[in-house]
Amino acid sequence: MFKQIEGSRAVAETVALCRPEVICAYPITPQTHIVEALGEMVKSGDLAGCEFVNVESEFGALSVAIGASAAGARTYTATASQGLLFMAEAVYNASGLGLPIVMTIGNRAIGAPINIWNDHSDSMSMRDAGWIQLFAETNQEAADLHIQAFRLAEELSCPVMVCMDGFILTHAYDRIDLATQEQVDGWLPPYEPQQVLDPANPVSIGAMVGPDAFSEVRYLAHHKQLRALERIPVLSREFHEAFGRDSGGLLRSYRTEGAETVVVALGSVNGTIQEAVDELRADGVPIGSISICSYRPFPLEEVQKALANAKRIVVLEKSLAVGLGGMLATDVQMAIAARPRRVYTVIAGLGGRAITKTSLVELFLKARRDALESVTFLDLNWDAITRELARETAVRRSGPIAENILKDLGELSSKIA
Amino acid sequence: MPFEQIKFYQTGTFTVGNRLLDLSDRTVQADITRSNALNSGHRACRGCGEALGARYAVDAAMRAANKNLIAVNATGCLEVFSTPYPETSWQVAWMHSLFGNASAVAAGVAAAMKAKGRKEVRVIAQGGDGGTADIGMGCLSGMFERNDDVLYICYDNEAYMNTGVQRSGTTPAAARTATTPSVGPEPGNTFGQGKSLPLIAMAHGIPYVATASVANLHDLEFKVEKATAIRGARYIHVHVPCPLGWGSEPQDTIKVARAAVESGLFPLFEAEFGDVTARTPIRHPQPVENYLKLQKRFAHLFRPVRDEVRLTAIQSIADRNIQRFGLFQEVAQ
Amino acid sequence: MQIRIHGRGGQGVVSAAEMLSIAAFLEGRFAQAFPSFGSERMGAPVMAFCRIDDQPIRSREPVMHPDALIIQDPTLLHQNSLFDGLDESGYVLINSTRDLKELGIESAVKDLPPGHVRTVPATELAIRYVGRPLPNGTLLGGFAAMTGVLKLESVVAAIRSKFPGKIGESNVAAAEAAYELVAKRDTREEVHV
Amino acid sequence: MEKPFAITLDVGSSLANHTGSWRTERPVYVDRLPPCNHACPAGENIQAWLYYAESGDYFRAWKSLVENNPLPAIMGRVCYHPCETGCNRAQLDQPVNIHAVERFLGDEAIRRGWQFSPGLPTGKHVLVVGSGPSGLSAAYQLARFGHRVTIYEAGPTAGGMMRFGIPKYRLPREVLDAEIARITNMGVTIRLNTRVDDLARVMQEEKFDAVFLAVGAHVAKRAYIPAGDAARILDALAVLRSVDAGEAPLLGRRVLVYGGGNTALDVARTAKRLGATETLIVYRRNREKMPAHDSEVQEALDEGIQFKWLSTIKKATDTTFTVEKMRLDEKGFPQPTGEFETIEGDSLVLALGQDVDLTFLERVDKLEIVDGVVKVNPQMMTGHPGVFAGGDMVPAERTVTVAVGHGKKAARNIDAFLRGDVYAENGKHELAAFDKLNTWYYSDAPLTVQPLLDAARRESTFDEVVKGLDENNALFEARRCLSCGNCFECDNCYGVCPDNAVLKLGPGKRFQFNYDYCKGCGMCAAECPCGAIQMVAETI
Repeated sequence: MFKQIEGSRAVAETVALCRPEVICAYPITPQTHIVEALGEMVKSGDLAGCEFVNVESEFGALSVAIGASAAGARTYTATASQGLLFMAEAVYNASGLGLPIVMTIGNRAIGAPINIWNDHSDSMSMRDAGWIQLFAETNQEAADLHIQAFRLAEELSCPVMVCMDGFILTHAYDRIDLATQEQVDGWLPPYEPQQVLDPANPVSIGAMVGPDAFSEVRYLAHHKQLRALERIPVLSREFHEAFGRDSGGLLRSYRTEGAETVVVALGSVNGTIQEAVDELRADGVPIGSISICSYRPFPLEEVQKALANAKRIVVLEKSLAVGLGGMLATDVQMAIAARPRRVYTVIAGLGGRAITKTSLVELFLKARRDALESVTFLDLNWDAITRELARETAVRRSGPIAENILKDLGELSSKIA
Repeated sequence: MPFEQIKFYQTGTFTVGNRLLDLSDRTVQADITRSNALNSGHRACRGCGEALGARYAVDAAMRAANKNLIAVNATGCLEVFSTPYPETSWQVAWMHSLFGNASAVAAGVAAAMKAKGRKEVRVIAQGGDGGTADIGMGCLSGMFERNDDVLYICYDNEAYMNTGVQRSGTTPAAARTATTPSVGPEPGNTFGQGKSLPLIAMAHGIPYVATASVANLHDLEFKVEKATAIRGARYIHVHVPCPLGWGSEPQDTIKVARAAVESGLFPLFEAEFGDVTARTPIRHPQPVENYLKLQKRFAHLFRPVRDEVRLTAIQSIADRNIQRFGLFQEVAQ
Repeated sequence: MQIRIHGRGGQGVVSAAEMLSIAAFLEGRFAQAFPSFGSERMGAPVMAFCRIDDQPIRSREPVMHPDALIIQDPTLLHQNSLFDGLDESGYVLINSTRDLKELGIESAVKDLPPGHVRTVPATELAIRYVGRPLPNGTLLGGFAAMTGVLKLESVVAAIRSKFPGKIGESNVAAAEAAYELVAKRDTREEVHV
Repeated sequence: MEKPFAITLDVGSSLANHTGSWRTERPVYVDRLPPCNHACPAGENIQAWLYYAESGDYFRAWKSLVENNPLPAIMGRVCYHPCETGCNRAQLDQPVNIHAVERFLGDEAIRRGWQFSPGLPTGKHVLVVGSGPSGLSAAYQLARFGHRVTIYEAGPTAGGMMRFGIPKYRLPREVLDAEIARITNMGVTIRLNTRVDDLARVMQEEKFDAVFLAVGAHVAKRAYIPAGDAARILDALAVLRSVDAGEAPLLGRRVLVYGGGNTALDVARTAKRLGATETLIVYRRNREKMPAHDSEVQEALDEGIQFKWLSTIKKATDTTFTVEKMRLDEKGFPQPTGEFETIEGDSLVLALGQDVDLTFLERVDKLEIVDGVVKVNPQMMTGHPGVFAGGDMVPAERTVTVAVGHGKKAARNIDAFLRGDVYAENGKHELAAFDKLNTWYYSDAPLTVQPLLDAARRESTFDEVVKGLDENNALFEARRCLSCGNCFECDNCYGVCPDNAVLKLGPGKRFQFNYDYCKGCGMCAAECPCGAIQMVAETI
C-alpha cells in the first residue's frame, strides 16, 4: 500500500516487518530517525518479541548485535560516518564470524573537518571488511533492499550493509509502496542460524586461527561473496515476483543501447544522472548510465557486459581515494581490463555538495569531447583553492584550510552583494 | 562471613572437599562429576592463576545455572590459551569477539535470550584486567548502566600478560612491568595511579558486586553462585596471580593470592545496589612484605637496599583497606 | 649454515638463536636469527632459527632444511616432524643426561655421519653453574665443540653481550663446561658404537 | 550445524593436546610417617585409627587400634602419651588429645562387647611367663598368628604391674579385667599362682616351641636407713598391692614417701586416700629432675600432696625422720650439704624403684644377664634360641606402653622364629614434619580437656580421677587430627590443579595424577594440607 513518508520511516517500518529480535541503537545523524522510529514501535508493542538496546557507542552497538546474532537472533542496527569508523573493529569481526547482521548506513562524509552531510566516504572505508554492500537508488529500493538483505545475509551467514544517501534519501518524503506483513512473512523465512550459542549443544565460537588456516578462512570469506553474486539477481527476481517491484540486483543499465558514453555511479545520484541522460539523448547524444546496486561483491562480469559497447566511461563517485582518485573507477577499470577504454573519474557531491543536472550535462558533453582530466572534481571553487595555496606558500602558519576558505567565500559573497 | 562456617568439623574445614560433609555442602571442585568448564590440554603456563580462577568460576556458574550457561570472552590470555585452532578447552557454549566488547556481546546474547523467552539461560562475560578496566571500560559501563542480565567476571592479574606483561589500569603501585621497569629513582609503577573496578561497578548501583580470590575457593564459589541467581548486571572481580608476569613460583600461585588477601591488599567483600553488605574477615593476618617478597616484580623494594618509604606506603594501603572494609572483625557464627 | 632450535617457552630458545647470530657476527660473518612467532606459553613447544653465511642473507623463509638441530628439551624428540628437512650430513645436539639408545632415537639419526649426533646434560650443567634450569647458553658451548662452525671465544663473547654481569659469567662457565664435555669425544655419545 | 571452518570448534577438543610433556617435575602421592605414630612405643598407627574415628566409625577405629595394642582402655588411661608430645597440632594450638580418644574407643569396645578373633591354628605352643602388659600383648599377638598360648602367672590375678603398681583411681579394675578377659576369650590360657622357678625344666618337660619372658620388676630397691625398732618403714609396691587386695595398711596420719618416680606419687596419693592428713614426698633432686610425669605431679599437688625437694632421709625413729639438704652440682647430681633437719611422721614408704627377680633363669644356658636385666638382640630374643624377653625385665623405659610394644615385637619375631624365619620390619616412611603441612586449611580448634573429678572427692575415694570424653568430645578431638603425611581425601589437589590433571577415584580410593596433562606446576603439593604429595624431578 502506498504512503507519502520519510525515507527513514519507510526503512524503519520495513525493518519492523522483517521481525527483528534485537535492535541496537546509537544516535548519529543522519540515520537517527530510523532507530528512533523502531524504538517507538518496540516501546509501543507494535513490534513484539524484539529487544531494543540503547547502547553507549557504535562500537557497543555492533558488539551487542554480534552477541545477539551469535545467539540466534535476527539482528539489526544502523549508523553513519564517524559511527561506522568507531565500530570498524567490530565490522570486521562480524563478517569474520559470519554473523548475518543487517545494518543501514545513512551515508555521510567523514571529518575532519566535521561534516554531517552526504557522501560515500563512510561505507567506502569499510568496502573490504567482508560485508555485502548494497546501494539504494531510491527510498523505495532502500526499503525493499532491507527485506532482501535479511534473506541474503541469513542464507550466506554474512552481514549486509544497506547504504542509502544521508538526507538525500533518509530525510526525503517520497511515495513509497510499503510491503505488508503477509508479503514479508511469505518471502522471508524465520532465521535459521548456521551456528548458534546454545547450552544444549555447546561450541566455541571465535577461535584464534594461526598461519596454518588463516588464508583458507579468508578465501572462504571471498568465496561467500562470489556466491552472493549468484544469489543477488535470483533474490531480486523472486522479490519482483512476490512484490511486483524491481529492487536490488547487481546493477541496472539505463539507455545504454548504442551509447558511446556510459556513466557509472552508486546510489541516489543515479536519478539525476538519468535526467541528464534523457536531456542529452533528446539532443541525439549517444549516452547512457549504469547504477551499481551491489558494490560488494563487485559484479565484474556484469559491469564488463554492460559496458561492452561503450567507447568511454565516466565514473561519478561520492568519495575520494586521496592521492589516487576514485575507488569505484578502479574497480570498473578492472572489469574492462580485457578491452581497455578511456575511464574518467569524477569526484562529486563530497560533504553534501549538491550535484545538479546542469553541471552533469556540461560534464558529460566535455567527456564526450574527451576534454576531461582523468580525475575531475565537479564544481570545484578554484579561486578559493588557488588563494589558499598561495597563502600556504607565502606564510608557513597559514591556519586551518577550511576556515580560510570559508573566509574567502565570505569575502567573495560580500563582493557579489 | 559470606560462606557458612562449617560447624563442628576441623580436619580440612577450608579444603576444597570434605569427605565427612554432604555432597551439597562441598565445593563444586570436590564434585567428581564437575563440569570441568575449562578442560585439560589448554596452553596456560604452569601454575596459571587465571586458568584456575576461570574453571572455579565457570564450574560454579554451571552448577548454579544448571548447565544453562553461555560465556563470552574478551581477548587475552584466557582466550588465547583456551582456543587456539584447532583445539578448544571449553565445555560450555563460548564465544570470543574482541578485546574491548565482551560485556556488550554478552549483553547482546542476553537480549537475544530475552527476546526468545529463554529465561533459564544465564549469560556470563569474562576477561582480564586489560579487557575490563581499560579498553573494555566503555562497553562494561554501558552494560552496568543498562542493568543488562549479565554476570561479568574479571580475572585480574594486574597487567597485560598476553602481550608480555605491560602496565594496566589495575597494576599496583611499585610493581615492575615491561612498561614500568624497575629502573630510575622511582622504579616500578607510579604511586597514586590505577583504579578500583569493584568500586566503579558499585557506583553504577547494580544489584551485585563482589571481589574474590583463587586463595579462597569456598568464598569465590559462594559469590559466583549467588551472583548467578540474581537478575540484572552483576560484577565479580577475581584476583588471579600470574607466575610469569609477577615473577612468582608456579607452585606458589595460591600462596601469593592468599598473602594478598591476608595482608589486606586485596579485600574480599560484597556490595549490593552500591553499598558494601559483607566482607570476608582475614583469618591469619600477614604483613604486606610476605606478599611482596614472593614476587620478583617487587624485588627492587628489597634489593639492593630496603625501600622503607615505599614499603611503608604499601603497608598503609593495606591498612586502609582493613580499616575501610572492617577485615579484622570476628567471624559471625 | 642453517640452524633450527627446538625447545619450550621459557627455556630461552629465542635468545639462543640470537646469541648464535651475535657469535657469527663477531667472527665477521653475516647472520640472521628469528623466532617462529606465536602466542605460545611457558612450557609450550617453540622453535627459533639462525642462518650464518659469508654473504648478506636475503631469505626470510623459516629454516626448512637445517644443517643443524639443537634440541633444548628431549621430551620433544618424539614429536614427528622434529627431524624434518635435516641435511643427511647435518648435526644434532640434544640436551639430555641420557644417551641415544636411552632416548630411543638411534634409528632416527643412524644415517648421520659419526660424531654428528651428541647429547650434553645442559640442564644439569645450568643448574650447577647458573642455578636455574636454563640450558640455552650452555648448549651453545656444546654446539661450538660439535660443529666447529663457531669458535668458543665468540660464543662466550656472545653470551656476555646478551647477559652482562653475573648471570652472563655463570652461563659462560656452563658453556665452557659443555664445550669440554663434547670436545673430549665421550664414546658413549657416539652414534655408531 | 555445519560449523564455519576453523573459527568455530567442537567443545573439549584440546584434550588431544597432551601438555604433560611440558613437565620438568612430577607430583607423586606419598604416605609420610605422622609424628604421633613415630613417637608411640607401642607402634600404634594413631593417625589411621583417628581417621576412622573422625568419621564416627568407632568399630573400624578400634579394629585398627588393636592391631598394635590389645589394651586401649588401659593405655588411654595410664599411657604418658609421647604421641601428644610429638603431635604437629601442638604448633598450631594444642596437641590432639589422643589418649582420651583412645580411652573412649577402649571403653566403647568394652561397652559394646567387641571381641578379638584368633588366627588359624598353627599347632605351635608358646609359653608366656608373666601376665603383665608385655605378656598379655605378646599372648594376644601370638594368638592372632594362630599359635596356642599359655601364660604362667605367679600371682593370684592377671595384670602384673597394671594391677599391683597402678592405683584404682588411675585404672579402675573393671576396665583392667575386661581387657584381660577379651584376651583369654580368644583362647589364651592364663595359669594363675603358677610361678616358674626353673625355666629350663619347664621348657623341657612341657615342650613349648618358644618362650616369652615378661615377669616384670617386682623386687623393691632398698636404701639403708638406720632406724629404731618402732619406726614404720614400708615399701611402695607392698602398700599398693595390699590396697589392691582390699586391705588398709596402717600408715598413720603423717606419711613420708621417699622417691621421685611415678610409684612414689601413686603411693603418696594412695596414702591420702587411706586417710593420711599430711603426705610428704621427699626427693633428693628438684622437680625438673623428677622422673615422675608432670601431669601426675600436678594432680598430686592439686590433691594437697606436699613435696620436699633436694632432701635425703638419713635416720628414722618412730615419729621423727632426719633429712639432709642436698644441692645439685653442675652435672645435676645431688651433693650433700651437711645441713640437717628433722621432720615429724608416722610412717615412711620407700619408692626407690624395683629390680627383676632373675633366679628362675639360672639354668637357662647362653642367656646373658647385664646390670640386673636380661640381654636381648634386636629381635627381642635372649642368648638362648627360642627364648624371648620384654617389658621391665629388659633394658628399656619401664612403662605399660613400652611393655605392650615389646610384646608385639617379640610376638612377631617368635612367629617368624617358629616358621624358621627372621621377622623383617618394613622400612619406615619419611617423617611428616610440620613444615610439610599447609595448615591454612585447618580451622582453629583448641583441645577439649577431660573433666577432672573435683579434688574434694578425690582425697577420700578411689574413684577414677580423670573422666573420659563423651562421644561428641571424642569426635571433636578425633577431628582435630591434621592427618599428617596421609591423604584424608580433602580434594585440594583435585580442586587446585589448573590443568584438571588430577583424577578423583571415589571415596576411600584417593586420587591419581593424569601425567598426560600435568605440567608439573606443583600447586597440588604446595596446597596439600597434610603433606601427602611430593614433587620429583623428571629425568632430562
